[in-house]
Amino acid sequence: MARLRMNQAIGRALADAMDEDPTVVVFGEDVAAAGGVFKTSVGLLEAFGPDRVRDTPISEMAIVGAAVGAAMGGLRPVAEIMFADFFGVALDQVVTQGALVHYLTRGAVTVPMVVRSSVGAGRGFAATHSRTVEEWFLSAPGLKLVEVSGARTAYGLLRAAIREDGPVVVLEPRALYGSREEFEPGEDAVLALGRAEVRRPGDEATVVAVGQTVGIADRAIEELGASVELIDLLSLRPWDVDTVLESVARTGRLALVEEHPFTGGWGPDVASRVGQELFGDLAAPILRITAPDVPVPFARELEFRYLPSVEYVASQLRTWLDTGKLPAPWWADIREGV
Amino acid sequence: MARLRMNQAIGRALADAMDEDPTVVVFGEDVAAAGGVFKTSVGLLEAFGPDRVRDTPISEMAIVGAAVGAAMGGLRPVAEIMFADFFGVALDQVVTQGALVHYLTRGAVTVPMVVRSSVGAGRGFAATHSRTVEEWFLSAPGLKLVEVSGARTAYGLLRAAIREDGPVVVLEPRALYGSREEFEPGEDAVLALGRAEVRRPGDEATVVAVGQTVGIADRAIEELGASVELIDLLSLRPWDVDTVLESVARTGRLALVEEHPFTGGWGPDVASRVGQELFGDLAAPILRITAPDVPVPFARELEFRYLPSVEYVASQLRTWLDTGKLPAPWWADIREGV
Amino acid sequence: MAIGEGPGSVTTYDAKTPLRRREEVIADPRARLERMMEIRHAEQKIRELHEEGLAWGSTHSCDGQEAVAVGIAAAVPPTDHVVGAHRGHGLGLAMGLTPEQLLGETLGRSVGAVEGLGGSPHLVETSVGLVFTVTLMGAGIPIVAGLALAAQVQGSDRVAVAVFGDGAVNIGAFHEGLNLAALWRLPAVFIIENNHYGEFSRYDRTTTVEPPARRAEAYGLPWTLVDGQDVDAVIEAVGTAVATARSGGGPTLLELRTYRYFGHSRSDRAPYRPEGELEAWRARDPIRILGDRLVADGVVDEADLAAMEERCRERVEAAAAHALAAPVTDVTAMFRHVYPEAAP
Amino acid sequence: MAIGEGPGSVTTYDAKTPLRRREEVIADPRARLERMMEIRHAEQKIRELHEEGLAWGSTHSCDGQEAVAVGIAAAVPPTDHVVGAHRGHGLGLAMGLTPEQLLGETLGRSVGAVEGLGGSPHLVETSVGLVFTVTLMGAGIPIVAGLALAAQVQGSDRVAVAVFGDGAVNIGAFHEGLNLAALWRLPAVFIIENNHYGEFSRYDRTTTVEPPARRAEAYGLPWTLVDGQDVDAVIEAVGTAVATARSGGGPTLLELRTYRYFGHSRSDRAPYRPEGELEAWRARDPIRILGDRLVADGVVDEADLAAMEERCRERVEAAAAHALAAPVTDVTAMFRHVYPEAAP
Ligand SMILES: Cc1ncc(C[n+]2csc(CCOP(=O)(O)OP(=O)(O)O)c2C)c(N)n1
Ligand SMILES: Cc1ncc(C[n+]2csc(CCOP(=O)(O)OP(=O)(O)O)c2C)c(N)n1
Ligand SMILES: [Mg+2]
Ligand SMILES: [Mg+2]
Repeated sequence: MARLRMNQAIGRALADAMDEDPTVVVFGEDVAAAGGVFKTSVGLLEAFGPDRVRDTPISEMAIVGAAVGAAMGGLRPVAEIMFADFFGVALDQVVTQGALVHYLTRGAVTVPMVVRSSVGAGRGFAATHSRTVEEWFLSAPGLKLVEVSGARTAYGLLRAAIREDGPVVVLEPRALYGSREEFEPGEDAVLALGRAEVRRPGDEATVVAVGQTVGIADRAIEELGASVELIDLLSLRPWDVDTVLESVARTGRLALVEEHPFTGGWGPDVASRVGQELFGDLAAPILRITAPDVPVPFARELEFRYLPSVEYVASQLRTWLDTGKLPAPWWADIREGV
Repeated sequence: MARLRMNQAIGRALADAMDEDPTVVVFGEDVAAAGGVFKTSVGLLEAFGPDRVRDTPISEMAIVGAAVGAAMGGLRPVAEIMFADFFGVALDQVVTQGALVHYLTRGAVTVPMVVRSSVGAGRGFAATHSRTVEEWFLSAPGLKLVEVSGARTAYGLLRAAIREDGPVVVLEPRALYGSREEFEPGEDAVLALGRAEVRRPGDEATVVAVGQTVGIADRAIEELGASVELIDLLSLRPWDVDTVLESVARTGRLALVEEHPFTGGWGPDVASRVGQELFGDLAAPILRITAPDVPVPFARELEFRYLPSVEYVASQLRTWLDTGKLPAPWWADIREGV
Repeated sequence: MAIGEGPGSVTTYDAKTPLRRREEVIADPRARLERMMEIRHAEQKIRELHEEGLAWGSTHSCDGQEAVAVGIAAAVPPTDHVVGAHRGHGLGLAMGLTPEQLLGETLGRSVGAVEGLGGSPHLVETSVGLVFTVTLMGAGIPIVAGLALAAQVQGSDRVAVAVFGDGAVNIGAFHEGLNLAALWRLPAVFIIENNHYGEFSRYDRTTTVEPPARRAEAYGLPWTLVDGQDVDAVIEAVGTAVATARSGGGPTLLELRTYRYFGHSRSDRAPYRPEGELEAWRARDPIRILGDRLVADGVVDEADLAAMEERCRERVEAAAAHALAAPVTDVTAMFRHVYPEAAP
Repeated sequence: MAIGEGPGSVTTYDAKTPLRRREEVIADPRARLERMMEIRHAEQKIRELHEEGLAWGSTHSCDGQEAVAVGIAAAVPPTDHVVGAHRGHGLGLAMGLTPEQLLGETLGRSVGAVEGLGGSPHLVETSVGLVFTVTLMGAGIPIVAGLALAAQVQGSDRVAVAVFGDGAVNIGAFHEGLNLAALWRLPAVFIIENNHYGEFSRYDRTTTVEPPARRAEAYGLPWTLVDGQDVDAVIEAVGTAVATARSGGGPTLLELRTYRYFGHSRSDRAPYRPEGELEAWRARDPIRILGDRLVADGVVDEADLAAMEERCRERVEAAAAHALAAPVTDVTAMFRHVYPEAAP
């Protein structure tokens, strides 16, 4: 068993994959000599040499484009985009190029690339460096999308993503890089893409969470003391419809805990699908606990108010469980968006 | 009254806005000398001169970035991105720069820019030039997003967008550029952002559609002969929650007709919100009639199969109205995504 | 190797045909001349199919640019990787695609290069190294850097080649891709096919340096301006750049000057061209230049030329008939190859 | 005019202070020296606030680069428009922001330049022309082209200035923005603040031309390499470029060579720097260079220098005390200015 920080687990996954498969290469801004700005690739340059571990210029389009091409050419590149907000300059290479190559070559060319990126608020990086922009990828045919929730899932999903023959975007909540988890790295720790995990069983309600909200939801449920099932969605495209439906069919209630603002993100797809499939079988409306529809603010107090906190999630869940009605969000009385 | 094609209505809106306000400028690839590849700016160069109507290099980032800066500097630029798929190289300038300037300057700077772009399938432009990528913008605080559905709404929303003091993205279904509509351009034709329009009244169900699916849904309802209310959403961010809720509360049923693949797009937000607000009041599950989760295919027969057709929408609505259950989509028996 | 391992397209012609056709072009100047004629005929046929309402959608003809296509195909071995752009009918045929593959794609038929799923701007044939075609301006440039990176890491002597238009030199991907390729000294060749126009804008109305290839200096790269109407000049320049890349000398930026005789796409009558410009370029027609040269050198005579033309006409007509008789692509095809098949 | 019309930040210091501070820097070399000292003190204070756990989040110090900031502020009139980048404490103070505005922003207080909503990388003060600060590499370059376009269309003689790091020269927006600005001959100045490093990479390990400013030639633009440690050299070069832009001569690309004494951000101890490099640059400290010059010229004496240092120390301490005493930004602030207020 190893007790690793999430950034160490990512480095370990990269090293194990590179050990296993000589076609795995890693590149991105300051990932080589410095081991990554979040220390997710420490030691790789020394272990695998400058051919397979490379620092790039600040050129996100070139980074992703080179990953697409390298994958077409027979490597399994793992490229890093430091902050997911930066996909705003490189989205084309992910969704319009990389994700479509296999389709537009009728299967003659595969693109086994992984693009890792950090997401989310909680570290004081402010409005342009704190979003979780999953909706930019959610609808992209040909692409898979996962978001990890700690050291173990970061290891397991990254290794699975590297083995995948198509392009995968791996989102890593940057607030969790320093958090530790005990697990045994190696073959048995490799997870399957497309599968959710039940993190705690329960029968009064089902909570689905993603990324850093998994831990928040877990603590909130703990605090609540109710029998609530917690599902870590892990894969956002495709998401594990079966696991979620099975759980909600049993509990009769669904709440989502999302870091994303109320509009958009992964939540509406899950809520709308479950609402369709379990129409008439739900005991309460689907509760979405989200951030407000505003840019991520810098000031610490504001940023942690913006993010759903343990207390807020617990209080939302409590009202909803007690009344069967949707509680108002904390910002309901503040005139929004002005 | 004028009977204009949608592209002419757009040109007319631009001309009227430029007449009214000398700070309105227009630029983009081949919008000046050639009048736009979709002929949406014919005659503007001649009427308003090369200072206010400019051709740009093929540089989408510079086009949107220059619009952001020009708006900050006191103009009201209307920039064109020829195909919305190209936002994949320029999204940063829209959502991470332009949309956040007002917030990050605490109101000291405004960005009254409009970015127009064509969207959608049905013209044989294939996988990389046919998406409606509304989800790239839906969750962007600071941004407004509209999608027009014909000559009249194209005129009315574009004029409103140009008057708006914040950034607005205007999506234009390119399949409709040649379609005609009779209306009176001018002050009374200016529409309000954020408002949906009821296109036909009804009491058995509410259908919400956007862009080219409005006309498709309209003909499908006609064919069906049922009393179905049709709402043209028009604004996607913010969308008109009140109008939709009022209608669905009355009819008890909601169906969405979306050009977008099932995963993502504007539909899940609407479905999930209505499901929350009208929990327990719906007579049937919310029906989403969408395209399948695949890239837009080129072959004509396939592209028109991909798009929800009048017949398909009518048949889906009929089954749903008759049975109160969700009909399977046409591709249900085809192994998807392989 | 990821390329060529997939199941490939279902076609009725022989899977080895493209490679054979490519080898002809590499080996024989007469085959090059004939291929240029074939391209011209195919473009003419595509226009007819559109006029008759049989074809539809996006298409971009390259009449006048045949020497660029054939010169590249002759100078680059089929084991190298090429990524083309939207105006790719000529490059496709030159690299070895059959007229059936091109016309089938144009018509959305199952015999198309990519089963009619991509349309004629998306030609691909991995057996001859045409591994992708990119329709967003310049997006292929970083991808080619990546293909070259793969070769470099693998220790392969494969070279990767990007072909793109003059309009692509002002897009961010051009800048980022060239800088990265230069920095890592990747085995790549970048080819600007300067046909003088973007959609409706002359390149010098959008580009601030003359010639555009001079931008290579911003990345410390060598560049050459080449007569794109002379297939032998193209072969020479491309061959040199490919050899440099293969021997570890890093990338080159080439600019091949050429001209498109027709509009950007079907609806464009090209009113923006200055008077006389088209005629001046037609006077330097690439097919005529090579034809005259081969006649002068005694390699062919006028009767040979006429026979070549006739063969091309017949080949293209037969391909059109074949493609039109082929089944429309099945609806289920749009669900295939979205994701690679999971290993069994 | 969109800029300056908004309601503006709520601050307790006088709204005219930034402009007055800017005018001092423009008018008086002693004020420039003192401002450089103030910047150095402010950076030191910010480090302390972080060490004490009072400040948090993203911040980038510019110790060593003060002459760039102050030189630009002195050469550009406050009516021109400047867009800065993430390492902007120095540029902000130089342009006229008060230490309270900077420290308040760093601390997330209501007295911050943007009410603590943006953090110290997002300084803005429209009254002195610092109209935006961009934290994505190079994204400000096309925006500055747009600001210059506005001036050109309005027939105003305003100039727009972009300040960005050496790391931004490899991003697509640099390429597209410079080409557009050159093409339209926009009244803009583009300034590379070359402090020799991106985050942890020396610029010559990522950039394929030396000096990076030579890339101007790819757009037919003039360029100059400037000693960024000498405030007078900066003023001279920036002043010339601004005058050229103002008189219709189009954009210039300037590269100001400088050096950051500390790491990229707080956690970075800069182990990647070759031995002796920091010391060599410290020997050319910009504050010392100007101080020595003013002493040599008899403009100030050693006592004046000591008094200046003391005033700066006091001013920064007072600002910190004031900012710490100011209220934490109210939660409702995050809901304001997301959209402009609708006209009443
Ligand atoms: C990023 C992007 N912007 C715009 C377009 C639309 N577009 C398609 S072809 C074309 C002109 C291309 O000109 P050039 O690169 O010279 O190629 P040519 O058509 O002359 O072969 C444009 C602007 C595009 N496909 N991608
Ligand atoms: C598009 C983009 N890519 C990456 C980053 C992350 N990043 C922030 S600062 C920085 C280094 C910038 O170096 P330089 O431009 O030289 O400015 P300096 O920090 O030296 O002032 C990087 C890579 C970013 N903010 N934006
Ligand atoms: Mg061209
Ligand atoms: Mg730097």
